[in-house]
Amino acid sequence: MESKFDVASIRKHFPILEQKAYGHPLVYLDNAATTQKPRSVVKKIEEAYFSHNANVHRAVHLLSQQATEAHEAARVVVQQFINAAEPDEIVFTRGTTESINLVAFSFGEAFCREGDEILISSMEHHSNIVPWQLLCERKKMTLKVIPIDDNGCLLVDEYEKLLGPKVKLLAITHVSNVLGIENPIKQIIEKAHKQGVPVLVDGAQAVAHMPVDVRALDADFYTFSSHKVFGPTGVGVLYAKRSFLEQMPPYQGGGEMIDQVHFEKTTYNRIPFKFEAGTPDFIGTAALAEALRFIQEIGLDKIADYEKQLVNYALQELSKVEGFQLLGNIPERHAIIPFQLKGIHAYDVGLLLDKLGIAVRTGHHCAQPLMERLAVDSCVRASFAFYNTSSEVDRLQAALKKIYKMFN
Amino acid sequence: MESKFDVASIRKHFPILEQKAYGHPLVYLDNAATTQKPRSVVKKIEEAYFSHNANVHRAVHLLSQQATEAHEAARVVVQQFINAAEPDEIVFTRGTTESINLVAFSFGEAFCREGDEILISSMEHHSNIVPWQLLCERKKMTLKVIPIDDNGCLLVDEYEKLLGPKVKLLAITHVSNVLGIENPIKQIIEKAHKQGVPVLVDGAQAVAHMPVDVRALDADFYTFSSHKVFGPTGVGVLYAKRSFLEQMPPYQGGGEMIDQVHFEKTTYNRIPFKFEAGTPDFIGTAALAEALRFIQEIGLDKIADYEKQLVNYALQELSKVEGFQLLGNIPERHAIIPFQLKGIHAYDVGLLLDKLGIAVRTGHHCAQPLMERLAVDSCVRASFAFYNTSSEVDRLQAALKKIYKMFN
Amino acid sequence: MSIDEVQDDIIQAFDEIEDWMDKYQLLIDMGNSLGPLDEQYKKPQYLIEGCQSRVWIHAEYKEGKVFFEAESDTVIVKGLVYLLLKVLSGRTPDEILKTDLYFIERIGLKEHLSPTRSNGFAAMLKQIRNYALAFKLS
Amino acid sequence: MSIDEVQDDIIQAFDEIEDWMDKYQLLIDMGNSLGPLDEQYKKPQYLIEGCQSRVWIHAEYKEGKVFFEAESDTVIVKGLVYLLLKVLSGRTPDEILKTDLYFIERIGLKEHLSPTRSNGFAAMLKQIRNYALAFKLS
Ligand SMILES: Cc1ncc(COP(=O)(O)O)c(C=O)c1O
Ligand SMILES: Cc1ncc(COP(=O)(O)O)c(C=O)c1O
Repeated sequence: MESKFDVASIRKHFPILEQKAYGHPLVYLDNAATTQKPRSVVKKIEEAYFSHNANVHRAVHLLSQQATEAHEAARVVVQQFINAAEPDEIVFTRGTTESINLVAFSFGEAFCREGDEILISSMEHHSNIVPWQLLCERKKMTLKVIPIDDNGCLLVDEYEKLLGPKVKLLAITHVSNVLGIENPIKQIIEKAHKQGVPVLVDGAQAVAHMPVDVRALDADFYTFSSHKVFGPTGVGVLYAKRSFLEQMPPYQGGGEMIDQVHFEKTTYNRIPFKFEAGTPDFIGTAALAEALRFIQEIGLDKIADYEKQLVNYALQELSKVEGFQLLGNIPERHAIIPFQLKGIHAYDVGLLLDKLGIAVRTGHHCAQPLMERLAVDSCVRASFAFYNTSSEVDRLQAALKKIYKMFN
Repeated sequence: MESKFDVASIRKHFPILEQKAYGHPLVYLDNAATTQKPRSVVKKIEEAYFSHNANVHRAVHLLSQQATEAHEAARVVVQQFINAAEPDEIVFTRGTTESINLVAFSFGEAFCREGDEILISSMEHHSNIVPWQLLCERKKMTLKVIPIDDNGCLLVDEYEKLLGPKVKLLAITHVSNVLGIENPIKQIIEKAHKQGVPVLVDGAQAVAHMPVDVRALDADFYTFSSHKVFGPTGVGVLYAKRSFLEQMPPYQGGGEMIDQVHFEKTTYNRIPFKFEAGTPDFIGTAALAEALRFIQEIGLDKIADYEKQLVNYALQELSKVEGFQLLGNIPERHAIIPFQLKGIHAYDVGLLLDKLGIAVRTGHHCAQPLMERLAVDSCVRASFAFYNTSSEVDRLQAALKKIYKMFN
Repeated sequence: MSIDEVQDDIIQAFDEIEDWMDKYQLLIDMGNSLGPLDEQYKKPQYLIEGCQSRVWIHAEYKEGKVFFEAESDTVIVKGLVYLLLKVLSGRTPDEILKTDLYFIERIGLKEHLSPTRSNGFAAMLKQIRNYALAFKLS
Repeated sequence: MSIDEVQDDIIQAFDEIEDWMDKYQLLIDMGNSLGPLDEQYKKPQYLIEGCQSRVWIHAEYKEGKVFFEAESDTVIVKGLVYLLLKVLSGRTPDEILKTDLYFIERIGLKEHLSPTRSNGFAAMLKQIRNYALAFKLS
């Protein structure tokens, strides 16, 4: 199955995949939590620190010029990666969580008042729930939740009913971090826009697995985390349409985000800098750009194809394991397989998989409301990236068979 | 003068110091903006990515255990570095700026109301001004400013007069990023505490240059940035006394900072996690710990001594340059020399120094109100670290002489 | 048997097993053999909430000795609980408080004591000590 | 002289100088020779605020040609301004708009055109083009 996609040579770029865990070759299937880094990304970090590490913007010296250019070039790489209209629409943050908090605060300040509503869905990650709860508490607003069916699919009819005149923003995930379901974001946005409601898309689980075009989607806000797309920790992206960024007040105050500071009156820098208070993680942004270049060179289309095959193969093989119970019956999954082994606690499964060298995640996956809705306490999540292989799937299958026997 | 302090062998740990700029060996004197990294810090980053990169907390697998242990061990290193009472009092942020914004928001929510006052000083960095302006605007409070004298020294009498009953917090820098003045923080805090006013200390310019003991100072909050203390970009520290962290509401919402999430009611994790929403920069924290270990091994006392000698030597040598005008006449400076060359714009001086391989900063140094108070538009700032040498000072002196001639 | 004799017995039982999975098999079997906790004790006040699993523990003080009963929702944690109770249940508060639980490390399960582990086992151990201290002072 | 002839002259003048500092000496001398701007034009509406330095520029349209006067608070930027006006002042809007200002790169001052430079020079160049466009359309 790996004919067109040379996964063996791709894996060579990821030194960690050669690790062993408890004597077994590591099988890393916790990619939805964080992804591994190609050598070139780490090399970029080293190179940046040792050849042009200097604080960016406003300095006259060479190192700072070079650092600034690398940092701003990274913005252009991100812009092109998601096809934003201009680099000014890319705000660098600390991660998806901070991106969403930024919007919850600044959009909230600009556009929301008592009695208004924010709409989210039942399948959101805590990072796309709690910031809105905090906003709603602060402003005495109401958080409304689009329900899902027993398989985890969004109930589109209910969604349309909830799109009332009080809704100020819809915040929804592109791909569920538990189920791997892709929401029909384009249609969802179309419907929201018909009612004049802007949409924030949480793309944390999407960008590593498929081409994303924020203009084709017509998303008003789109967020993702560098560490989930083969880039470094500590960096995130907020895409927002220029008009929103211009109308929204700043989030944090400090260096970089100002134009003039006086004790009587302070004026702010132009976008995107208005939203980037303090020294940015300019090494991290350059390394993120390198990660995006790396996967673009492989091709997001090819990655999506390969992962689809791999996940389908995994579903087929895992369904042969006695006691294997898939969460949610949906036609297509993006790189994520959530399951339980009948009668065995997910924690026990995860622990024993670990002892067999296989890293998965267990628990509620930062999506407690979704777990409640699906009436499960916890589940095992195997999540894939393009460097995973069918023989790793075979290892997982064999391990699950073994574990099932240990308990039965 | 470098007898006891082996700067030559210290420099070997910093590969970037071997760089050339425009054909000249690089003289990096922009350390107040950001510091260079020893090899061990960058190696730690590489090692972490290639041997135990996995999302921290809550996972059962080996890699995640190792990453979590490294991340939490870093918290202990930071705790010990500033002598905090317990690791739970260390909150990891994105930088000093974010640390201050966090306090401005969460302390503000918990303790401030209309009509209250926040006290800062005239010598603050924008990052310790604008967050308080934003708070005061949001809550209809007043920002009061402790004046300074013509040399930039805090007017202690005026300070005491301003410590009225409406003051809810004093936020003040430990060391000025323009003048290198160290404020008498211990006495300042004592006076504030007598009035029941808690104090936030901006330690961004202190921690790389002297031993800091938050308990000896009795600081309620203390903040600094990793990148200014030889650690990676993208990480910052907020120290706060347990009682404040416990009383303050969360700042950002999302993964990690929650206990239970329900659409009706969400409960928060214990401190410090309550303030750490989203995936932390767990690679960055481990690398910061390595940086702190590195300088602790050399010894902050020794570093302080060496830098004092170096700065005094520089002041002596630079005063021999025709047209050299030092900003502020103070007895002691921490690693920072702000100056002008008579009749020459600071930008021109900085630009030509750059062409001679010497990196300094020019401009308002993110402290416009201070510059206004001192009645200067801009100045040149040469800022030192323990890897700078007296022969670099000589290079600076020669370059300034040359530049002065070019204009006269 | 003294506490340390019980510990040594456990160490020996695990030492005889070479393969990791077989050790865990033993732990699972022990977990499965742990009787269910009386429903009256499956209440919030007896609960130790780990992030990944839950443990309920109840203690009784009889004739100078502390008797524990416990349960968990995961079998592996139940196995750990089984071992712990075997060593500590029916001991005096002083014995419990001064015991060095070396067996956990020796059988290779030290990782479960890490505070970054989230299975509630470390918290349970702390709770056992708290009970012992409370009874001692009562 | 055509625009390009002026550019070539400048290039030649700088080419004859080997040392970087001597090139900057020439720029400084040029900057110092730039006459002061009439005080009436040192007003906010003529100001281009760079982060590090400020430039004031004023344009006049006479007999189909655009005449610029400018000043900066830093001598090196004044030197750059001097060169720019030498090339572009007194030209028709069309000439200004279609000129390829290759001389800046050729004399090694391209870095000043970088948008990440904050001396206001790149913004000033844009402003010159804006003036030309406005006069052309007027
Ligand atoms: C005194 C002072 N405070 C705050 C800051 C802001 O630090 P950062 O940009 O790392 O958030 C700086 C550095 O620029 C500083 O010198
Ligand atoms: C769908 C989704 N949203 C948001 C987040 C939060 O991302 P981060 O922790 O990088 O801020 C995650 C990852 O955990 C996620 O999967």
